Amino acid sequence: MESIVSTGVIGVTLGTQYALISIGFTLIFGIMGVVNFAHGGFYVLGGYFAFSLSHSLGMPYVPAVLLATLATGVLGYVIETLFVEKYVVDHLATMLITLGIYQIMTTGITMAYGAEPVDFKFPISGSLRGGGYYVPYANLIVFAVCAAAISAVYYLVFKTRYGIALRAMADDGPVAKAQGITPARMFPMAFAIATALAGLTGALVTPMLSLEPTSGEGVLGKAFVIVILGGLGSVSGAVLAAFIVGLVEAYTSVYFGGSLGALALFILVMLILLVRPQGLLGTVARKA
Amino acid sequence: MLTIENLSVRYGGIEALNKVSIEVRQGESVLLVGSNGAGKSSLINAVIGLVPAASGRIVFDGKDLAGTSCPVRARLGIGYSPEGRRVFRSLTVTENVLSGTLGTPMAEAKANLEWIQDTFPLLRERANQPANQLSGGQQQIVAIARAVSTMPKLLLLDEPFLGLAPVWIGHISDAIRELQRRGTTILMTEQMARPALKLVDRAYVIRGGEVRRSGTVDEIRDVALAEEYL
Amino acid sequence: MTSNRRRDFKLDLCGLALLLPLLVVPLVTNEPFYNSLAYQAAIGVSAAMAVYVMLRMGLLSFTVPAFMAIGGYAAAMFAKAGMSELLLLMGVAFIVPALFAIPLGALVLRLKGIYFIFVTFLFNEILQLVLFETPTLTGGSDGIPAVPAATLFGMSLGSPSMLVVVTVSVCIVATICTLAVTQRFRAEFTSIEENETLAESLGVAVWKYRTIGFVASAGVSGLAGFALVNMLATAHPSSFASWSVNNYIAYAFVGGRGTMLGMVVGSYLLIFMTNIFSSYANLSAGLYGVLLLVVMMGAPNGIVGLFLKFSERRKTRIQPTITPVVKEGRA
Amino acid sequence: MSSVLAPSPVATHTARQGVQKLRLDGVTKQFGGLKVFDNISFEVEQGGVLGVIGPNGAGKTTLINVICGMLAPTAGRIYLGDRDITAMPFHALARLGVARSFQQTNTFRSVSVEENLFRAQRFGAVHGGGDLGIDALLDEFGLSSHLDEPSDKLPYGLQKMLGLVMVLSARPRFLLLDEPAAGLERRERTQVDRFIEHARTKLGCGVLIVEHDMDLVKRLCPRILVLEAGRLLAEGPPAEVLSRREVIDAYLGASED
Amino acid sequence: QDCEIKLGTVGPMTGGGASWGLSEKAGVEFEAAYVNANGGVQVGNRKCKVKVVAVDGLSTVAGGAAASNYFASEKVFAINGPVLSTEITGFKPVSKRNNQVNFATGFAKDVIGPDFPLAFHKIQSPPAWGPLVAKTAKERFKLKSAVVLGPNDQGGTDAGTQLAKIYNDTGVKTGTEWYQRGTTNFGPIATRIMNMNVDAVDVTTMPPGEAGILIKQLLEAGYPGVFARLGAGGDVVIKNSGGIEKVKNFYWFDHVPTENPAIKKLTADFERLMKAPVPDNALVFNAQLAAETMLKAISLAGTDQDGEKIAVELRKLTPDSRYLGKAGWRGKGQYGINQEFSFPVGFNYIQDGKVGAQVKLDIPAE
Ligand SMILES: Nc1ncnc2c1ncn2[C@@H]1O[C@H](COP(=O)(O)OP(=O)(O)OP(=O)(O)O)[C@@H](O)[C@H]1O
Ligand SMILES: Nc1ncnc2c1ncn2[C@@H]1O[C@H](COP(=O)(O)OP(=O)(O)OP(=O)(O)O)[C@@H](O)[C@H]1O
Ligand SMILES: [Mg+2]
Ligand SMILES: [Mg+2]
Repeated sequence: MESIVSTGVIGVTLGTQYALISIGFTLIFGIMGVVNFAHGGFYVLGGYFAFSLSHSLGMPYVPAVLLATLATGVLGYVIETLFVEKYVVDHLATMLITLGIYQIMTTGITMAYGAEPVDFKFPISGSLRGGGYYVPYANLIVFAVCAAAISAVYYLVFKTRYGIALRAMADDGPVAKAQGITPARMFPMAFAIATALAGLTGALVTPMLSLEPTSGEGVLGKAFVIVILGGLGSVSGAVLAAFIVGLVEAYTSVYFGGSLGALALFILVMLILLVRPQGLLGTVARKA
Repeated sequence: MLTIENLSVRYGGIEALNKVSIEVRQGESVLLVGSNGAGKSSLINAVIGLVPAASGRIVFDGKDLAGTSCPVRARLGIGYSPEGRRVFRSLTVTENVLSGTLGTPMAEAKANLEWIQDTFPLLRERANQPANQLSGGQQQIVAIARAVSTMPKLLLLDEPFLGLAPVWIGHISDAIRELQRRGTTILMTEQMARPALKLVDRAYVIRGGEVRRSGTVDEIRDVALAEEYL
Repeated sequence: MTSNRRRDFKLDLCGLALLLPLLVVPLVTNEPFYNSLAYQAAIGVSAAMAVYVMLRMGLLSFTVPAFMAIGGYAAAMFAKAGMSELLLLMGVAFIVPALFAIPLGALVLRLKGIYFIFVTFLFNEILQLVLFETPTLTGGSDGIPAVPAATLFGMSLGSPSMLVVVTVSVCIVATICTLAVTQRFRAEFTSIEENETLAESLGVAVWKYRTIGFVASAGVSGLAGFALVNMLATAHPSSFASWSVNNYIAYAFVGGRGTMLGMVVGSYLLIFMTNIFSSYANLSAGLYGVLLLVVMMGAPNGIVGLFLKFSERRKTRIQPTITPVVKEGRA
Repeated sequence: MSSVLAPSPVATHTARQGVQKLRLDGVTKQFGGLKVFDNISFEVEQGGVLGVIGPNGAGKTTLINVICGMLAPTAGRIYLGDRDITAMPFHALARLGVARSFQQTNTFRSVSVEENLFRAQRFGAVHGGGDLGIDALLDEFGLSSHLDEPSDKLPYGLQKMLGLVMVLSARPRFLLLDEPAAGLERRERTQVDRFIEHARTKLGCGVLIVEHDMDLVKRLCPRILVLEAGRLLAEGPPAEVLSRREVIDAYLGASED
Repeated sequence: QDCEIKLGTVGPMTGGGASWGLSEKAGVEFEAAYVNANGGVQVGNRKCKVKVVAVDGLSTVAGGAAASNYFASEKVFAINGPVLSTEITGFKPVSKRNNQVNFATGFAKDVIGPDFPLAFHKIQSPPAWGPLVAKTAKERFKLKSAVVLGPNDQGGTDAGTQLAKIYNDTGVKTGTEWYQRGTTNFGPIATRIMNMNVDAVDVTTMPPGEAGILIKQLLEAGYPGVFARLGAGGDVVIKNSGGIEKVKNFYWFDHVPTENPAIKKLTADFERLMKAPVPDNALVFNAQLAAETMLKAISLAGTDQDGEKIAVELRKLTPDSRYLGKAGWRGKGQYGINQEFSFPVGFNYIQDGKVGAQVKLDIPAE
């Protein structure tokens, strides 16, 4: 019984981290139709930015995280403008372009920081304990940030005219332009928001986990799974799916072990998709 | 309000418009008639800037539009309802209507939305449905509503009656009249010349990329009839 | 962009013809590096062909490594059991994954676009885990070592140069299969890609052709997997890692996704460059990334696509400047 | 006018199998909470033409979608002759002879007219025997001179006519036409008349036609249904139906002249 | 100076295992720099400069095979590496054909063997030192049970099963636990281990980053027992798990006695010559030992262009490092061939938050 509850707590923790990384990924996909293979790279980069700022330059952790978030956002903006913007309509070409960018990023990070994990610590340690359960304070903080970030993104994308314009641009570029929407700023901005989210996740989560050049790969894999399960491009779907995946992963790993647990998770996701091919909160388009 | 001088539009080797000159005065409504492929849509698209002009001048509100991009033209006060609806499929009905209002103050956008929803109650009923799920005719209303959401000075309507039931043609005509009363200048094309001619002051007949005739509605009606556009 | 049926067919044949030099490599040189390049290219081309079959229907399938594994492991088990006749092994490597593809296809072929990509990607991950979890059957994480080389009418084909010849031959067979399927069903495949609803309304049983393509792609993947296993004498899970599909897709895209020639050109270029880059040690991934970026930005339709664009431009001097809005669907 | 109702004896397969009916029996379609239409029943005969009109969003396209198998009805059955074809797959129905056209232009856009026709023929080649008279139609509609052009570069009217001609390749027994004349100019609309006439008399097709052009409906349809807010508002000969008060209110509107 | 000899190095230089490949490369490059700074290698009657050719083994079987062929094209016949079991699997048969002698790393069960006479091993796998180390640990920490954790691929399971067997043979009841490589959060696995109630958790085959996360999360969960890493990289793991303040009971093993003054000297030489800090991954030292020995064999063979000849000289010579002194060859009993270094190894521990002195364990030659 005790282990059922504490496993649930772990599942929620996982879900929070997954949600944070996945909404950025689904945002880029939902708005631009681009599968951003470099998303994991921005996560890692956010971690290294925060690490450099706080450990090498001695900045306090909170401003370091904020600056790292900003920096990954700016970098995302620049990368979008330089490499992605022109090819945005070609979903397949952008896949390869972002894959190339990811490999360049990883190589750059390895050259700058080495292949070994760096010594990056979360400033607050300890756990909230009681009745046999525990939640590390760090997780509570991540949870709060996650909730705030998700709300902010949701508000921006679905409740503001800016978000409407973004999505309109994605739907039908020329007509959107004819409505007075300026494309040159829209997509880079969307990309920047998403990469900033990845950077924020990295800056927050890597000190709790581990920070090395390839940390982003597993994260990207999880984002894949979550985003399909939730319904491509659906922010609320991604959040829902993140918690489902987190919980399923927690329970299966605890009861079957990591390897079989992963298998169980994947099979479950496949099964859900067979029943709901459009994902949990995805919509189907009308054919005629 | 809108002066087009010697406008030519080319697609690769195909000449869609050849030295067309058209004048639309402040507060006036003008119809372009002509058979399929005559170049009507090309003209409308050249005005909003979706296709480049090969040569010629487009002057809107005293400003030469050469070199201005499509969004800039829209923000100068040109509203556009494209041929074939082209609503934003994944956006809801209301979002479609609001999509072009980024440059308008929120209060004004809200007021316009109110007016639009009063005019087309359907838009209120279906406010939160994805536009993609609407029927063809319903989508046409959304497209027109989207074009007028900023209360543009000049409204470009490319075949607004396409696929509409007679009763809806009536509704849209009423709405256009209301816009005219509010001082909106209108340039439209329509295959169904009969209801369209009721709305406009003047018309141009376009054929093979050239203006063949122009004049008041009464002058054109006979020509159009003779040439079987009605 | 008019009806390119004939031109595409010619380009497909060019692709096939471009494989023949590979066959000659092991016969004219003992240089291990060239032989190594030749067999890597042959395996790469086979895998890219499996991607190509699905691309013809507008689907990007990430199942290639999984079906390569199924084909490769199946052949390895037969060879281990003493049945190492080349033609038999090729048959096994084609048919076993094809059989797996039928039920899987029934499940995943309803999906489209990025969904299809992700779900097929998941299938790779699942298969990897299944390999790890079934050590008695598949050797688990160690794989199946010391797989005997294929034989032809009892003669061993295990010498270094014969291994390459076999690999290239398997690749040629895979390519011919691909050509046969994509030519035979060209009209159906491209119609499904372009306008599935219309195709269906004209009587095309879309699921049937999707399944045909998927099964063929699985079989071709299986051949690629067999070529790899036979060449390395090992069926090993790491040879079929999920992310390796990125390479095959890169081959297809960099070469040009529209034609089989593109598959061959892309595989040749990227495999050659990977070998060169790997001697830059820690920079290799970054250099590969730069290459991908440069090619995809300079030629979004791949090298063959770029080449076609130039040759077309020479023919018709005037090009449309912009894709206008008019004439989309009047919904 | 009365001759229109008479089934045509010309087409060979019709002669073989006798005149069939396409019959809807209490068909209902619902999307979530939205009931598009409720408990609709009617039938069309081979060789006959039935017009379906109704305000925008009345459910006309959805009706066609349900009959042709693209959508499954929520309730009710659909019969082709004696055969229950409810929710049979779309493509299978096309091969059985229930074919549809689309409200928007619908061709394989980037390929030539010829390739489009080739594909339609290839996909539909089930009921052999007998010339479909497609070449004559192509000449008549002016498509013959455009065979090498990519279909999306054709003028709109030609695209629409091409879409219609392609539907004939499978030798359908029933044609479901969704606004075939929308966006066509007056001259081109007579081609739609010709097309329907051809399908009806030469191939013995039964035709269900959805249109907003009342002139065309009056010309072609001896019998029409008016669909409104999910129910059958009226049914009968156009002249009579169109003069009913409720139809004028719901569909024609006051501005009709 | 017109003479140049080539030394290859292959391993995972990119991707998750990059730290292994890159530290091996660093060791070889250091040795080359050291020798070159001292005039070069005597080959026949000439002094030759050493040139290092590094190839990314891409962590795959195919990458290992391709690397061997690349070396052949570059006329490299003496090679350090590969590192990962997968790379070794692909490399071995091809290098045999290409007449290349190599010093592999890795714990693969068949890393060397009579069928592959040109393959040497520069570290020792668990059966060599395991019983000794496990016994020492068992006595010091009073262990009754343990679990060995690793990724579910060959790199993890090969060594993991060997280790678990050794623990069991020593009388410590030990199971294995595999997870999927690329797991980013070990929260659930930590809970699972908590439920097992074991005295020690051995993370030998986990990459340092992942091992760090697991230990952190086990500590958060309140795990009271001992951690172990019977393989290279103990220091890195401790650093990643929060340092000695956090990790109070830990024992680990190094492939060289890192606290030994000889290795301190090596470190100093490295940093002086390479103008860079020595990599965290201790494999760099073993790579140096292998490179040094390999160059000696090349000198004796009088050529760097014949793997067979170099191998003959390697078997004849007694491994003798300018840092660690003399050692011998071993492996006959374990692999059927005496081609594994027998340099000493180090056992380290932290007990109740106090770092114990490193124990140098001598591995007997055969
Ligand atoms: N994207 C394009 N590429 C090439 N030619 C085009 C393109 N768009 C239009 N055309 C051609 O330009 C000419 C004018 O087309 P346009 O759409 O302006 O005519 P229209 O008068 O609006 O006709 P419709 O009544 O069908 O809407 C036609 O011959 C058409 O085929
Ligand atoms: N996939 C769907 N999901 C939800 N609602 C739908 C869907 N398809 C159609 N509808 C709704 O069903 C109703 C009928 O649509 P339909 O397209 O059949 O109308 P129609 O009679 O063809 O109209 P029009 O003449 O404008 O084309 C509309 O209100 C539409 O919004
Ligand atoms: Mg037009
Ligand atoms: Mg409709």
